Amino acid sequence: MNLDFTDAENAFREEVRAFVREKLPVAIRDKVSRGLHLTRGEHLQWQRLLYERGGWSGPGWPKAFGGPGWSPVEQYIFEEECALGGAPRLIPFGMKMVAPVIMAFGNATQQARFLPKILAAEEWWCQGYSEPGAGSDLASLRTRAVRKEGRHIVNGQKTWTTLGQHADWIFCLVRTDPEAKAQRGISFLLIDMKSPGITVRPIITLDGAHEVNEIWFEDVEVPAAHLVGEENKGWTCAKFLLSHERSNIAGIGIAKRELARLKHIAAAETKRGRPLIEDPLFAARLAEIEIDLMALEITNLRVLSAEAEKRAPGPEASILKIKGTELQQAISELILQAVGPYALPFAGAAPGPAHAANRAAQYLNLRKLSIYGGSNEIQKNIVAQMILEL
Amino acid sequence: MNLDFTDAENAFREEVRAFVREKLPVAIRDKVSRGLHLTRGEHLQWQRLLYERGGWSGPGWPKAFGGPGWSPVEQYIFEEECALGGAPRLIPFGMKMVAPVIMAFGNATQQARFLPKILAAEEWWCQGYSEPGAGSDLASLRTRAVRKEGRHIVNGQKTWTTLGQHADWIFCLVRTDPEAKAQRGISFLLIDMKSPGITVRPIITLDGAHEVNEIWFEDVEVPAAHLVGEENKGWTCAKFLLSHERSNIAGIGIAKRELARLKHIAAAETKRGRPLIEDPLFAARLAEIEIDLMALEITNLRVLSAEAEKRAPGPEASILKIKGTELQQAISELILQAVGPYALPFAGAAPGPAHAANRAAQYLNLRKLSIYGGSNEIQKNIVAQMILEL
Amino acid sequence: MDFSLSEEQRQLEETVRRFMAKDYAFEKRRVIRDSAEGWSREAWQALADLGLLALNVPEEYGGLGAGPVDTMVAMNALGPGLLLEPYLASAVVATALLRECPQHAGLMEQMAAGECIAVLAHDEPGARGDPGYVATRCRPAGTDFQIDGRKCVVGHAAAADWLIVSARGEDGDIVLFLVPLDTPGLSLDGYPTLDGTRAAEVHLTGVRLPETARLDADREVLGRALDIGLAALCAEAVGIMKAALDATVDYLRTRQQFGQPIGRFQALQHRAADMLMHYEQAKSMSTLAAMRCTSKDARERRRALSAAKVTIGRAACFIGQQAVQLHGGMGMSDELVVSHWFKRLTAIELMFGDTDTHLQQFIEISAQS
Amino acid sequence: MDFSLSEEQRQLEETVRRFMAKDYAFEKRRVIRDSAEGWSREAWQALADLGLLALNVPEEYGGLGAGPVDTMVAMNALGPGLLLEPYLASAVVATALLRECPQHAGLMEQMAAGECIAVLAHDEPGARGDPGYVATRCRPAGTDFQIDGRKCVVGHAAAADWLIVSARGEDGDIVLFLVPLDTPGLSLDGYPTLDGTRAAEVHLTGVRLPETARLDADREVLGRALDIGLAALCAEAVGIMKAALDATVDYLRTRQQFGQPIGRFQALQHRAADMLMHYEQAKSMSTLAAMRCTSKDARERRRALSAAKVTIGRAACFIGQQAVQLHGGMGMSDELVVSHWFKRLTAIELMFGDTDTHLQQFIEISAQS
Repeated sequence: MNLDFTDAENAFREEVRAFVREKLPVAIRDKVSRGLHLTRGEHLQWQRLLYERGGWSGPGWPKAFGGPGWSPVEQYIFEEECALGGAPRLIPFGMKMVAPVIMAFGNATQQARFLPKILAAEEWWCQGYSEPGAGSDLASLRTRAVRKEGRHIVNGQKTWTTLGQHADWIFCLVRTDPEAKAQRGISFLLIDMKSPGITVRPIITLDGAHEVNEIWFEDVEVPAAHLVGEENKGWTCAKFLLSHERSNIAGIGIAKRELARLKHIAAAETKRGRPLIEDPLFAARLAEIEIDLMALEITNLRVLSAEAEKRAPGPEASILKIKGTELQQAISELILQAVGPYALPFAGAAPGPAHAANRAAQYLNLRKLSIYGGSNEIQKNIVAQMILEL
Repeated sequence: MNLDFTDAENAFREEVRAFVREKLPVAIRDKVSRGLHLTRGEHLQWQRLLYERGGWSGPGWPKAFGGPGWSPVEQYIFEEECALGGAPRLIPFGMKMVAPVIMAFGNATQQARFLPKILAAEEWWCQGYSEPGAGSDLASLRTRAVRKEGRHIVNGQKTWTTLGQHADWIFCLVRTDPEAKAQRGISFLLIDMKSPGITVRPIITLDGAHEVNEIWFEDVEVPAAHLVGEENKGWTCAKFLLSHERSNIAGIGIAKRELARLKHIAAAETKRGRPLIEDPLFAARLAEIEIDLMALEITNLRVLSAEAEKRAPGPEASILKIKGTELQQAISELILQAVGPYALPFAGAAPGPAHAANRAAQYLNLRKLSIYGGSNEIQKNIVAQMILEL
Repeated sequence: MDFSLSEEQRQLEETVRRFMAKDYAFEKRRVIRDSAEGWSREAWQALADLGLLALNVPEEYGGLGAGPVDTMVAMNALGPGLLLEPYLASAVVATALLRECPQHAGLMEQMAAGECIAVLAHDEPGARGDPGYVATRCRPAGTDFQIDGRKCVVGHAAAADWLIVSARGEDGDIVLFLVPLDTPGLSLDGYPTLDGTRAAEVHLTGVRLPETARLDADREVLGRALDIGLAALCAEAVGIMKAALDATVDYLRTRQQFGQPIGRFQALQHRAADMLMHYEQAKSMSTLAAMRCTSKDARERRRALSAAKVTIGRAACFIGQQAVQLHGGMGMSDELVVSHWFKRLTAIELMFGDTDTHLQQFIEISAQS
Repeated sequence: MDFSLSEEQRQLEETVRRFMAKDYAFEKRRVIRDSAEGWSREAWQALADLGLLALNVPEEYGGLGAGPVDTMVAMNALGPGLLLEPYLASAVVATALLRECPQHAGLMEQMAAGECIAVLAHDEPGARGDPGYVATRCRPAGTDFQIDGRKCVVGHAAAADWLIVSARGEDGDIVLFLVPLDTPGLSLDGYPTLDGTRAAEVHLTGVRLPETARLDADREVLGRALDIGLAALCAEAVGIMKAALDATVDYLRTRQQFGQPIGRFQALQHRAADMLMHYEQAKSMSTLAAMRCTSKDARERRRALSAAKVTIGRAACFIGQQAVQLHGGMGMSDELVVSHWFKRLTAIELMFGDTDTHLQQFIEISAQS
């Protein structure tokens, strides 16, 4: 038993750290540090820099598809160092979601057509899973595709589509057999966002951001070549995807970065003439979070290590999702408290200290963490039923 | 709107306080203050003193049956002052449980036979509700009674019977119609504990106490006269009883007394050379409890006040039960922390300060609060389904 | 002991409720919020016409001379509609201050009529809920006073005709001045706040004021007005919590997943039960705050108010977060009112001293004997 | 990074597990607990025969020279059986102390063989988890030392042949003495503790000891031994928590109410999930504690250990309470082992400094740079 990283892993960490320090554009780092949303161009700029470094834009990708072929621990180190260095989160929809599905279930033509452009950040993908009536309960989705002359004609609506306004492609779960029940009769389609009949409508969230969208499909034609896997067997892809998107789900790197920010703010703010960080009650709340994060980091490494040994990765990721999102939310809440009344100015106003700007919007925005990607309630169901077998 | 008690209520409070101060035997007060279990005789002694004061042993009883005919607010004041004055909790099984059932559903003969002896503390009652297979789910009980020559022959087992070892009588829910489903076919019987065929077996609990029992019935003969209400309609009595036992369920008086004890201990104990009560973290934990108790006291009075105006009392009692038991448990937990390592000595050992003796046993014992009388999980079901109509 | 409302209070509640439902619906509020001023003179006048602005004005000055329970009733009913106008700031806090200063009876009458608005500018950077923290300086300048300093996150400052500015005199005492908004040397730097209202940084640079601008009010009077404001804020929060709870329960009843209403899932039932318990405890403490906020016993008053703010802060956080959580993605949307309730509850937590500040105050007051 | 156990560690785990299952079943433990001594020399000898008492003894003194991970493995497996014998006190803490004092190699060999037991008597009334709090006095008396003081809640004191007593010398330093139990002036006042073990107050009145009784160990050595003990205690707790979690999940699967296993109720499923998450976090921190408890970097070591005790204290409280709660009435019964796990977990929370003490230590250590 050994909790230390190997020399090779430490060297790798240094390599990533140096890369982020040298290559991450200052403007992007600054926006991330202020909790601001990046433009499409900024996201792509960073992904391309990673791509040029040797396929680092696909940290989970095998070498066969142009990725770096990293172990789970290396991927963990990479994502942690990116977060600590102030890099933006990699947009997961292409790289972490649709790509593994195309690798596993797509044919050679699909792999050749789509994968290189995902890795090279030439095409932006978004996700067509949730529907107004099907959130956690994906099996009840109603967007339908009818086969007609070698094409699928798609009608319906997807929602909560993150950054769909930037997307070139969307991968969709659609119902292809209206008679089949629940998970059966669903197919996995790749759809060009420029197809006639697609409408993207912004959803403005409580923080005032345009991060999610409704996507409407009206007689949208999809070539048969863009069906992944077998027709009516899309649930296999869906399940596969759901388990793959969960790597690095705990967000340890981001939590560490935000905890450091919290400490920085609490050292700068004063309460009764002393640094807030020395207030015993505040210090205790902070320490509780810090200790929980220490524990979660080790729990995460334990899961990774089991994964590396090819033992079950699976439902343990739900624990990481619950605890990781709770911690990120708790940190953002304590940041709000640390900032105090200057957390109230909103929508870009920054009359207080620089560290106060945008913190309320960030707190509000992060409420999504316990809702999306399978709500934390659903994750607890998974823990109880899949791990504890209740 | 007025949060103050009326002059008459304040005078009543003084009257109760003076009575407790003068009449409560010192030995009993002392045992209560040390968290020790009283003997049968000590319980009865206090109840008789109350009885002699004018039926105060039945604070919820109407004058027609010899009780004091108090309003809900007066009952609240009475129980609070008894608790604050260090009096033991009145054993509820006769006075608060079976008596209201006999008043509402019993015939005149039953009322004349049983009620006076309950009020005068001449007969001790216990409760035969729970069974090994029927805890929260009372409707699944299996103790059965077969009618034979004007008698019921009872066979089966009851469990968790509090202080059954002291009891002269037990009231039981028994299944009289084995064909009927769930709540139907159940009857409410009064059974003499001296009847042949009854065996009482102690259950020792985690604190080492003998407070609960198993009661076994083997061909126990119960005269037909001891059936309350109609045969097979016992569920009506059961539901009625469950709602009546819930007066003063929040235990505000006890919580206040124990909170005062906690403060006393925390003022006497030291941490790093200062009184523990001045430790900022400990003080915060204590204040959180104290504030929650302030709120619950008002919530309780709001419920009482609605009850007095004949508006719905009902399911709101579940809120009082949950919050009240959580508070009592939280106080006992903080007492344990305040006492520190001297909380470890057990089973009467008291090598540390006097205030440390028996505190661990009390903490352990109070875990029952969230389990019995309808577990707190069941109470939350009631809140969700009966109040929120989910 | 009597928790019932009087007939007048019931009517007041009904009046406010009807006004908010009819004339201040959520879509109308959105239009007002997005307007240049961010509040509506028309709505303000409507509140005046209903007598609501006169509620806290003593009868001798033409008001209704109502008490804190009436204010509680009004704030409770105003809460769910998320009023953007300075009711709390002007009609409660500033009025509570001015009514102790008889020389300003005329101003109060104008305020009651909706003709002018006054707002307290007291908080400063670094105060963090400590009402005694005032770094703004006041010194004699001939027969005038000169004020220099900065007030932060002053709600509704730009809507006000008058600011009531606190400053520290050379003797260390806190003094209050009534300052017209167009006074030379006074400048505002306005911005929106997270709850959709507007606030401003108030800069005072060499502001000259005559002796008559000085209020006949000391730190005690200021403290009492703030306490009345805090009790009213608690009542507003309770009104919002009730609305958020009701909407969430309603959503749980109707939203279907896995073939049944999600309100059938026990974990969500228990969460809703926890929300209700937070709400009931908060309501109890809001009632206590209303009953005690005018108490002459300062220790009892401050203890009750700090306890109330702790309870309400906790409840606001839990109910706000869970209302969003249980609404799922819909709870995150700007389109539904639930996220706006959450934002106002979040703002309330940070106002008048946050939860931990009041927890510590409660500990300190309790330790005094 | 490697979380796997070595082949030897797996064997050690299996050995302990088999011994506890076969020779230390719950009913057997009850008999031992209720015996006059409250522990079993036979079981102790069996542990010696298995080599477990030699685990922490360096190889040069005839031991196995194992490290803290091996101790973690052993404590983990010992935990669920609720061993009544002084394994932690003698075979871990006292051994960790003595192995830094080469002059006592002989004693260690005897301890490894199960022939004698040594126990640290360090805590005093008022210490409250502060390892530096020692009021027991030591002063020169001719060529001897005289010790006066009181040690409190000394676990297994009556079972020991030797006590290792800490005292404060006249120069203010902490010194340690090896004191035979039959030394004149040393008296025990024994009692049972809530976890079923025995402890005693140790009174030292004019105890005279020769220079040779003094250990070549200072406060640092004591601190290191206590840290090794704390890491072992954490591992014991983790073993108990796992057992309590498994038993609870099993009960949820089998206990029927309302026509189905209660484990089908979502609120109970989520509670069990919360228990599992507490357990996983505790296990992670126990691992960290084992890896860091012998670290030479005192700051890193103390920080990791305090964080571990906080995590394990929280988890022990939650899992212990919920194991009882989810067992319903059965959880309250002395007959089932679940209540005994709960009691041991409760005791562990109070030992080696409670949760808040370590939270505060974590804050202080973290603030040092």
